[in-house]
This record gives sequence, structure tokens and C-alpha cells, in this order.
Amino acid sequence: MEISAVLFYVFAGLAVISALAMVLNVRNTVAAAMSLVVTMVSIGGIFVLLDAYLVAALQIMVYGGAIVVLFLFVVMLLNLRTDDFPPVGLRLAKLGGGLLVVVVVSAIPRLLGGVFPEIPAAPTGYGGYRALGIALYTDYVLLVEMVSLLLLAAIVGALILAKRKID
Amino acid sequence: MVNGATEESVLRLIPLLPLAAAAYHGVMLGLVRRPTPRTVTIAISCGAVLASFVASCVAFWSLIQHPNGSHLLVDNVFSWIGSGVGVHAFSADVAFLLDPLSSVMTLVITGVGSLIHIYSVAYMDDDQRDDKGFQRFFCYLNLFTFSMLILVLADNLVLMFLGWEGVGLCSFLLIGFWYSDEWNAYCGSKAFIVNRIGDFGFLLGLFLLFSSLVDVGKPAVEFQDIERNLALITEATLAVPEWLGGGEWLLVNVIALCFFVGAVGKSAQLPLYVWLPDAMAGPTPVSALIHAATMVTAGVYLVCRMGFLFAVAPFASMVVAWTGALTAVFAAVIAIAQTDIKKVLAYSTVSQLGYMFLAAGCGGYTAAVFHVASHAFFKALLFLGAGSVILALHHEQNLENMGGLWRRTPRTHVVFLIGVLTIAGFPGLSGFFSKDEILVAAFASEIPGHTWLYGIGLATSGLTAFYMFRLHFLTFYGESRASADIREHIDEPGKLIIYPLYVLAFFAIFFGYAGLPQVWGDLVFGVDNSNSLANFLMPTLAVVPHNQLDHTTEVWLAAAAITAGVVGFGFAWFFYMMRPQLPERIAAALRIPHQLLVRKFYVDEAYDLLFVRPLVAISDRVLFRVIDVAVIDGLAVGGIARLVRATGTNLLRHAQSGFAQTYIFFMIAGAVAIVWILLR
Amino acid sequence: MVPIEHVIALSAALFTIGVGGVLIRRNLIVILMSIELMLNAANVALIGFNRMWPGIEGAPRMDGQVFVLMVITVAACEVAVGLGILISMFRNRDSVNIDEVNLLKW
Amino acid sequence: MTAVILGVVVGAFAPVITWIERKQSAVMQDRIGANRADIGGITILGLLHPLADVIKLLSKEDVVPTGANRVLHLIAPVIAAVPAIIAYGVIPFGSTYVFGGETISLVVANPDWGFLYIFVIGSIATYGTVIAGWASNNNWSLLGSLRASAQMISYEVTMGLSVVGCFLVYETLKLTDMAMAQDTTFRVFGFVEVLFGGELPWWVSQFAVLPQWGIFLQPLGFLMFLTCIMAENKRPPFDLPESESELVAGYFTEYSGMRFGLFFMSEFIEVVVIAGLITTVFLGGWAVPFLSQEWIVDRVGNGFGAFAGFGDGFANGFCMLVHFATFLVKVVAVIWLQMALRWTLPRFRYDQVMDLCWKVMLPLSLVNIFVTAALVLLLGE
Repeated sequence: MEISAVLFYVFAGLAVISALAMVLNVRNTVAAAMSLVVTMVSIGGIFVLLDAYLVAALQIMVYGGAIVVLFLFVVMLLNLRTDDFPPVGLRLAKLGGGLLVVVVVSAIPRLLGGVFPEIPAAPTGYGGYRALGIALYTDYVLLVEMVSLLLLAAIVGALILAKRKID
Repeated sequence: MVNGATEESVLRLIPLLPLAAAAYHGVMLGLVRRPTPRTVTIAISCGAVLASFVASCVAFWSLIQHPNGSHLLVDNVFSWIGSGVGVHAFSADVAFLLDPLSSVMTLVITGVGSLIHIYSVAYMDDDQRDDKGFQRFFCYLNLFTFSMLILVLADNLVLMFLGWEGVGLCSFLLIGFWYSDEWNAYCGSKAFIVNRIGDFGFLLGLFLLFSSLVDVGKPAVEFQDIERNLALITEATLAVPEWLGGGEWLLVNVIALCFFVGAVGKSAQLPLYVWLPDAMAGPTPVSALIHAATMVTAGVYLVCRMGFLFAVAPFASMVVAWTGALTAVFAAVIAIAQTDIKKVLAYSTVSQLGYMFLAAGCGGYTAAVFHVASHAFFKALLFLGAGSVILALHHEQNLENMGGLWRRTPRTHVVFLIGVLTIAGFPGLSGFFSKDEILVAAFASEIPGHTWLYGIGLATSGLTAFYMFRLHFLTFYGESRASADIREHIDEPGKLIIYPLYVLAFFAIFFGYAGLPQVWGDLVFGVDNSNSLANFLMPTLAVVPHNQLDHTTEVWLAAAAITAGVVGFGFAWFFYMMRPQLPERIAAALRIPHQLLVRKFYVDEAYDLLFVRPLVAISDRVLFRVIDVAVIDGLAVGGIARLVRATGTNLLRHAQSGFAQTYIFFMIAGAVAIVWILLR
Repeated sequence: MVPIEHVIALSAALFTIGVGGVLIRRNLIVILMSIELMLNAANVALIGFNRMWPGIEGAPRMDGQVFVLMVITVAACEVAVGLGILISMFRNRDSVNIDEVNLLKW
Repeated sequence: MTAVILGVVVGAFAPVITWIERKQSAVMQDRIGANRADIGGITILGLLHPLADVIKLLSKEDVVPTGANRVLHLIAPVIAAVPAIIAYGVIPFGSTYVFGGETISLVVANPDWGFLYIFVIGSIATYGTVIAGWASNNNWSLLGSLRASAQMISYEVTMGLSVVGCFLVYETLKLTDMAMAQDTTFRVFGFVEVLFGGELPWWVSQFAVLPQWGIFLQPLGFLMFLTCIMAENKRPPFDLPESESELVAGYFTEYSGMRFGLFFMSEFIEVVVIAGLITTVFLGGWAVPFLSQEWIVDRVGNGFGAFAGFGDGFANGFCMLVHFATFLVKVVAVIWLQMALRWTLPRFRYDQVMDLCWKVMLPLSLVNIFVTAALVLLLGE
């Protein structure tokens, strides 16, 4: 098995395990957030393996560097030491989980391989900032504008929401 | 995409200038809500129309100077509507076409329009005391000018329809301009609704034409393309349903008839003429501009513009000719007994329009256009003169309260007399030549019964002379029948009223020499190619085969027309100058026929009984009370609301538990179901 | 490199875990984190499929990665607003338990 | 090869810098500074102090406070130290040299997106401090890490934006290419010719020449980057997360022994990383001012080298040494600058720190990007 495949499975395993750890850690929210960081970084690694270098960097920068830190910040700000909500209403959750498992299991034969052809070789410049920049600012320039508008709205909204009093 | 400015670009200025003025007025009235001072309103409105007239002259000049002699200018402003590809492609551009036909129309519209705008300044100044109404009037008038120019300049049927609807709208707005009087509002609505019938015909014709062109793979709405591709569908036929008698009709006949329905509505022909006399409820300049000079000729313009279609549709042409002839005589007969000065002129307009359709139906498109132009001049002159009289008499319109005005309003009297002489066909004036052309065309045509058509036309000519001179005598001669206090204050209106009349009178006299029939050119003036208007129009108008007449016949025909006119004049002189008491006695003796005439053959009443009342009854009893109130409001709208409320309060309320995760669960369950179906 | 199906399988697994987190956890912060996880699962699939059709030499196609960037941006917006809501909720109810936010019901 | 050199550099620098800091502060405050540690009476200007510190830290007890989250408390210093060390990986301390047929680049890893790597590492580094404060179960620590997280996230944004101007000028994110691009000169008033046409007098175009360094092309970017990256490192005047007078020692109050040492070390390692980064991006990296690599290799190879019969290999080797030395000199200068700033400026108030970031530097960096982009477009560099 070539090294990139091995790395892929390692990262994938890390991602899944830490994601499970995040979801199942009912005692410590900070630990859950740290698990999420591991997931994000692993996903970033998988992006690198899939030749999406710039996106990988941004993934770690934005998710790892900003979003999860924000979560941690909020946890600390609210000083939520432990997360000990009583596990009520598990019935629904079991039902939903069961449904999901049914779907995923029924999809497993397709997910094992053979549906799609092999991944082809990537052309030069694939995943680099140059190609991505060209795509962003030519074909998708309207999308960029819209998303930037959304971001602006979110900034203003977050400020208003988190402000103690509007004076 | 706006194309670069070229020689043709002046075309877009012609309609856009009035539009800009109208838009300015509209914004000031509707959004700013602060009326502009009168002087500014006048400057903008009249300035826009005058500038438009100048632009028309420039365009006309460059049309005659056009190097390759194609007599065609097309200004493609931008792509307006476009859909489909290939044989289903439909594209209508905002494109303006200036060919001889539309150039003549444009010049008439902007020229006469300018004069009437100037006239309106004085007329409306006297009338409306607040600036808002004043500006509103000019807003509508400019909008009308714009629509009318769009109508004549459009290079495709769709854009033309825009103008067609626009002029209808403006007509409605202006007839009901003094909407506080309910009768005026009623007249406006009547004009609008009757016009809808015609518009429906126009639309049907447009759709039918387009779809049949699609069937042969050459879809087009541009006039030139239609003309080019029309040969492909001239042989096509249309199965007629059983209840209409069955059989196969020529497709072009059906299309042409549909368009003619549109023309009938717009140009007030039988049986849809009823709105035009009532349209006289509007201000007099409006009657002059819209309901005499320009808008009502749109139908004639349409038939001439689509002449290539009517030329291959003989049956439709025959219908056009007969409708025109019958309308001409019918309206002329009604006009005899009318006592309202504007009503007489209105019926005269209907009658003259009938003449034009007679000419167009007989294939005399040049004659029709010639008469459109000369009629525009003399009828505008007559209406504006009537307006002057009305102003002088302080808004008195009834002929029975006039008389003897020639002393008090000498200048109005002179120009009005010129107008009357012109319409009556006094030799040498424009009306004589144009009417003569029409009669010649009718006489020379090959459609069945053309001799009858000629006879009706000739009789109408006599009737016209009779009722016009009656009008003139009753207005200007004899003893004044006005009430004493009015009699004291009869004054001739000011310069702004009179000068436009002079200009129009000049054209009414001399315009005929622009389209001098060849026979007079040869016999009297010794000029070759004297009919420059016809020569100018010839390349664009369709040619219908007709009998060639020699000069002798033509001179005899003219003599007959003159005779008819003289007879009409003689009767009028006899009845209203020599024996003024005679008409009343005749009326008393022939009560029933007279009443029939005064009541306009009870057409309005018949329509009311046949169409309006049943429709109103059905609308009220069935459509409103049963379908709207009971079914739609009660069952559909209210029922759904009740159903929703019932299910909500009794059933769905419990799903709203307030637990976000329950909601998320159902959302995910739905997503899972979809994924399951996709993966299955 | 691994077959694309395994990338998709990873994406599906992460997504499922995220859904599970949203369903079973009561802590609003963890629920928000689970939503982030779901978005990331989608990103994995997008990147994988983009890698599957990477364009030709000289003209790489980056559509999937562009979408991932957009998803990341939207996620950032969502976190900003979500955490803002969370803070004001904590101020009002002194809890981040999602079951205590149940005023909006019949 | 390069990794070994890197190890030497890092290993040598970090402890020595603690000594430098103590000595420099002493000089600035007119004191003597560290001079007591000795081995058999030899003190070597106090250079033995770092050694003594390490021995002391290693031999101390590793305390985990009651109520602390044990696991997180233990791994937090590691999370803080590792990113600092591996950030060196992409900083080039020399150019590319040819020995015989073999090419040697003096950089450990050289990805196309090198600068993004720095950002990525920087964003991960936040966790060390944040987790440390949380896991200690101490109010001072918690406040410290709250401050740290807010401050680091904020300044990361501005730091990223302040170097975008450099990306625009160099048209690359690759650190080696950035350094390479600075190995030349530019005419200071050349833009006048481009914008207004005409030609400058010869003495202007001949002598008004500067090395094409980032600091000259992006002066505002340099100042902002320096400020931001110092704020990222949480050293004075930005040491709000650990300010002694308010928070005891901030997020590492509850640490002792070598775990405290790791925090301490990571700070000094970052000082070196910052120096290397600033040198590479703004100070021409390994480049000798006015003497390009080609020129040196050519002159040495064809001049002295050819005369002595050494040839190109010698020329390249010589050039490599010169470049490495230049790089070291520049790095030391920047380290000196940081020390000087640290001992010169008083500590900000926390609201001042945030205001400086969001209200001053962020708008300024956006203006800088706009102006730079406009100039690049106009001058077509």
C-alpha cells in the first residue's frame, strides 16, 4: 500500500474516532472541542492528500484557528465546567440513530468501491492558490460577493446578539 | 444593448422626446407631488413635441436623401423580447422603421400635434384653474404623442401593439380628463372597452400570423420579414367550424379580418363606431388631435401597413371596402340631425374614416394615406375652429344656441369656412383631391359591386357637403340664438388659438397639391409626375390590380363629385339660409324618421340591450354572487382557511412541542427517507 | 491513492456522527459543533469529487474547492451568529441546555 | 542535511536568547545582569545561566493542581511548544546552490503555500495557551487564556491581511521565492517614469537605488506585521495574558518544572521564528544588499576561484556561507529589535490592545492592500 493511502486511513481513522469522542464526551465540553480540533486537522490532512493544499490550509486556519477557538472562548466565558444534563428523551435519538445506521449500512456496498473509476492524476496547479483564485474571481465572483455580504451581515448580527445592552 | 449612434439614431429621438416630457410630468405629479409652474410645463411639453417635429423633419430629409434609394431607415435601439431558437424563435426589438408611409404619418402627427399643443396652452389655460390639472393634461398629451409615434414608427407588430394600447390608454385618460363629471368618466370607459374588442382582434391576428409563419418555419413579427415570408402562407387554408358554416377559408383572409377588427375598433367603423361620438366629452384639443387627426387613423394606417396582406386577401379587402362605404354613409346620415357642434364633427370623422377604409379596401392605399393626411389637416382645423367657437360662447356647444357669429368672430369664421369648403370637396382644395382619389379608386377597383361602392361614396360626398354647410350656416349665419347674457360677451379668442388655425388652414388649402392626381397635373397644370405623394409612397405600399381609367372618365368622375357637393350645398342653403323654418316643419312632419336620426338609429340603446345589460346581469347574478362570493370566497378561500385552522388546532398543534431536537429528528427522518429512496 | 468511495464513506461516517450529535446531545455548544462536523463531512465529499474530476492539464477545475471555501465562510457566519445567540440565551436562562429553550410551542 | 543545520540553529538560539534577553535588559537598565553561574569559576559572561536554568527546571516537581483536568493540563505545554518548533520548517536560511550536479536548498520544507503554513501553525499555537488556562482550574489562568484567545484570534486576522501586500508584490506565497525576489535592487523613483513618462536624470536613476526588500516596498506592511506577530507571541507590550501585576502569571500560573519551561521556551523559540520570518519576508532573507547571488558566484568563480583553481563548487560554497552569515546577522538584528522593544515599551491596557487591532491596524491593512494592488496594477511590476 502506498504511503498516501496509509496516511489517508490514518487520518480518516483519527477523524472518525475524534468525532465520536466529541459527540460521546458528555462530561467535558472543552475536551469535546479539542476532539473537534483533531477532527478538523485530520480532515485538513485528508485535503492535502487530495491535493487541495490551499483549502487544507484554510480549513485548519479557519476551523482550527478561529471557529473552535471561538467555541472554547464561549465555553470559558460562560464557565461551563461540566456538562451534566440528564440524558432525557433518548428514545427519539435511538430511533434517529437507528434510521441513520440503516441508511449507511444499506449504502455500504456502494461505498466499498467499484462504482466510480480510479482517481485520475491531477493537472499542474491543481489545488494551488493561483487556480483557486482564478476560479473565485472569474467564474464565481458573484458568489464571492454574496458570501462576503453574508459575512458582513453575520458580523453585525453577532455583535448585536452578544452585546449586553444596545445603547 | 444600445447600438452606436448612426444616421438612423435620430429616429429614436422622435418618440423619446415626448416620452421624456411625459415622464417628467409624471414624476413631478406622481412622485414629487408638486406641480410645475405653467410656463415650465408649457415649455417642456410644447418644446418636446416641437423638437420631435424637427427630428421628424431631419429623419424625413435623410430618408429622401438616402443614398441607395431604398427608402428605408431602421433604428434598432435594443433587443426587447426574445425567446426560443430556430423555427420557434421569437424576437421583438425596440426598433423604429422610417419608410415613406411612416414618415408621412410621423410628420402629420408631430406637425399637427405641435399646433394642437400650442392651441391647448390657450384652451386649457382658460379652462383649468389649478396647475395640477394643467400639467396632468400635458402629461397625457405627451404620452399620447409618444404612443402614437411608437405605433407608426414600430418596425414590428409587437412594438406597434404597444403603441396601439398606449394610444387607447391615453384616449381613455383624456376623454375622462374631467373625471369629476360622471358622464365623462363613463364616456372614457366606453371608449376603452369598445377599443378592447378591436385590440382583441389585433392580438388574434398577430398570434395567428405568427403561428402560421412558425408553421412554415419562418417566424417573424417585423413587417419586412412578414412581407418577405408571406408568400409561403398565401395558399394556406383554415378549417372553419361547423357552426360558422364549415368549409375552408384562406388563412390570409382570416388574419386580415382579425387585423381589420382591430382597425374597426380603433378607427370607429361599423359596428364599433359608438365610442367616438361620446369621446367628444374630452377637451376639444383632444378631440382634434386624438379623435380626428391621429389616433382614429391608426386603423387605416394598420390596413395600409399590412397592405401586402390585404392585397392577397381579396375577401377581407372586400369586407374592408364595404364596411368603409356603409360607415361613411351611415355616419353622414346621422350627422344631419345632430345639434351638438362637436357631435356633428365626430360623425363627420367617422364618415371620413369610412372613406379611407373604402379606399384601402379598394386597393387605393395611396389614396387612403392621402386622405388621412389631408383629413388630419382639415378636421383638426374644423375641431379647433369649433373649439374657438365654444370658447367664444363660453362653453356652449349646442347649435341651436348659436348663429350669427361671423360678425363677432370674423377670423374664426374665415378659417372654419375654409375647413368646410375643404371637407365638402370644393375644387382645388386638398379635400377635393383626396376624396376624388378615393372615388376614383373605388370606381376603378375590381372587387364585386365596386360601382355600388362608388355610388355610396358619391352620395356620402353630397351628404357631407349638406351637413357641413348646415353646421356652418347654423353656427355663423342667421340671427344669434344665444341667451342674452352670453350674447353680450362673445369675443374672439386670442392669438394662440387663432394662429394654429391659420397654419392648419394653409395646409388644408394647399396640401392637396402634394398629392395632385395625375389627371389634373396633365390637364390643368401641365406637370409630369404631379402626384409626388403617391410616387413617394409607392415603393412601400402594396399594389392591387385595378382597371385603368382614361382622363376623360376621371374628369367625369370629378365633375360628378363636384355636382354632388353643389347639390348638398344647395340643399343646405335652401333649408338653413332661405327657409330657416323649413327644417323644423319637416322634422315635425316626419317625426319618426327624424327621431330615428336624432337618436342615432338607437344603436347605443340596442347595444345596451343586447350586450351591456345581459353582461352586467350575468356578472352580478352569476359571476359575482355565485362564483365569487359563494364559491371562491366562501368555499375556496374561506374553506381552506377553515380547514387549515381546524387541522392546526386539533392535530398539528401537538407536533409543536417546543423541543428543538424533536424538530430536528423529523427533519432528519425526512432526509433519511429521501436518501433511502435514492439509494434503494 | 484510495478509491473515491472511501472518501465518500468517510464523509458519510462523519456526517452520521454529526447528525447523531445533534440528535442526542442537549448541550447547545456541542450541537453547534456537531453541525460544524456535518458541514465538514460535506466538504470532504466536495473535495473528493473535485479530485475525481480535476480538469485537464493547463486548465484545472476548482469548482468543488470553491464551494468548500463558501461552506467554510458560511460555517464561520453560522458560528458567529450561533454563539451570539447562545450567549444571549445563557444570559436569559442561565443554561445552554437546548430543552430549556422551549417557549415557542403550542 | 538542512534539517540538521536547522536543529543546530534552534538548539543554539533558544537558550542563548534567554541569556541575551537578560543581558540586554541589564544593559538597558544600567545593571550588570546574569553573571553568577559558574563552573569552576568560569562564568563566560553568564552564558552558563541557561544551562543552570534547564537543570533546575528538569529537576523540579511537576505539580498538577487539584480540580484540574489532568490530561489537558499535561498536554497543553506540548501543544504550545510543538508549533513553535515546526514553524521553522519553511523558513529558508540560504538560497539554492549547485555543487557538481547536485542542488542544495537551505530550507527544510518548501511548499508552494509556505506562508499559509505559518498561518496554520500560528492558528494551532493558540490552543496551547487556551487549554493551559482552562485546565488549570484557576481563575487567573482562565482570565489569562480568555485574553490570550481573543488577542491571538484578533491579531491573526490583521497579520494575515498585512502581508497580503507582500504577496501582491512578490506574486507568490513561497518563502524561498519571496527571498529570491528580494535578491536584487530597484530604482526608488522608477515609478515616476512609469506613471508620468520621460526619463530621470542619470544621477538619480544611478544612485537612488535600494535593495528590493519588503521593508522598502511595504513599509506599512512591515510595521503592521511586526506589531501583529509580536502580539501573537504575547510578549510585552502585548503580554496581557500573562501580565504579572494583574494575573500572577496568566495562563501558566499553575505550571511548574519543565512544563513551565516548555511555555517559556516556546516563547523564545517564537522570537527566533519571528526574526526569521521577518528577515525572509521584509529584509531580503539571505540576500546580501546590492550583491546578487549570480554576481557573487560569477565573481568568485571566475575571479579568485578560477585563479586558485577551485571552480564553481567553491564559488557556490563560498556564496552559501556568505548568505548564511547574512541571514544570521539579520536574524540577530531583528531579535535585538524585539528585545529592545520589549524592554522599552510599557504594557498596553487590554482595551487598547483590541482597539489597536480592530480600529487601527485592520483598516490600515485594508488600505495597504488596496494601495498596493493599485500600484501593482499601475506600475505593472
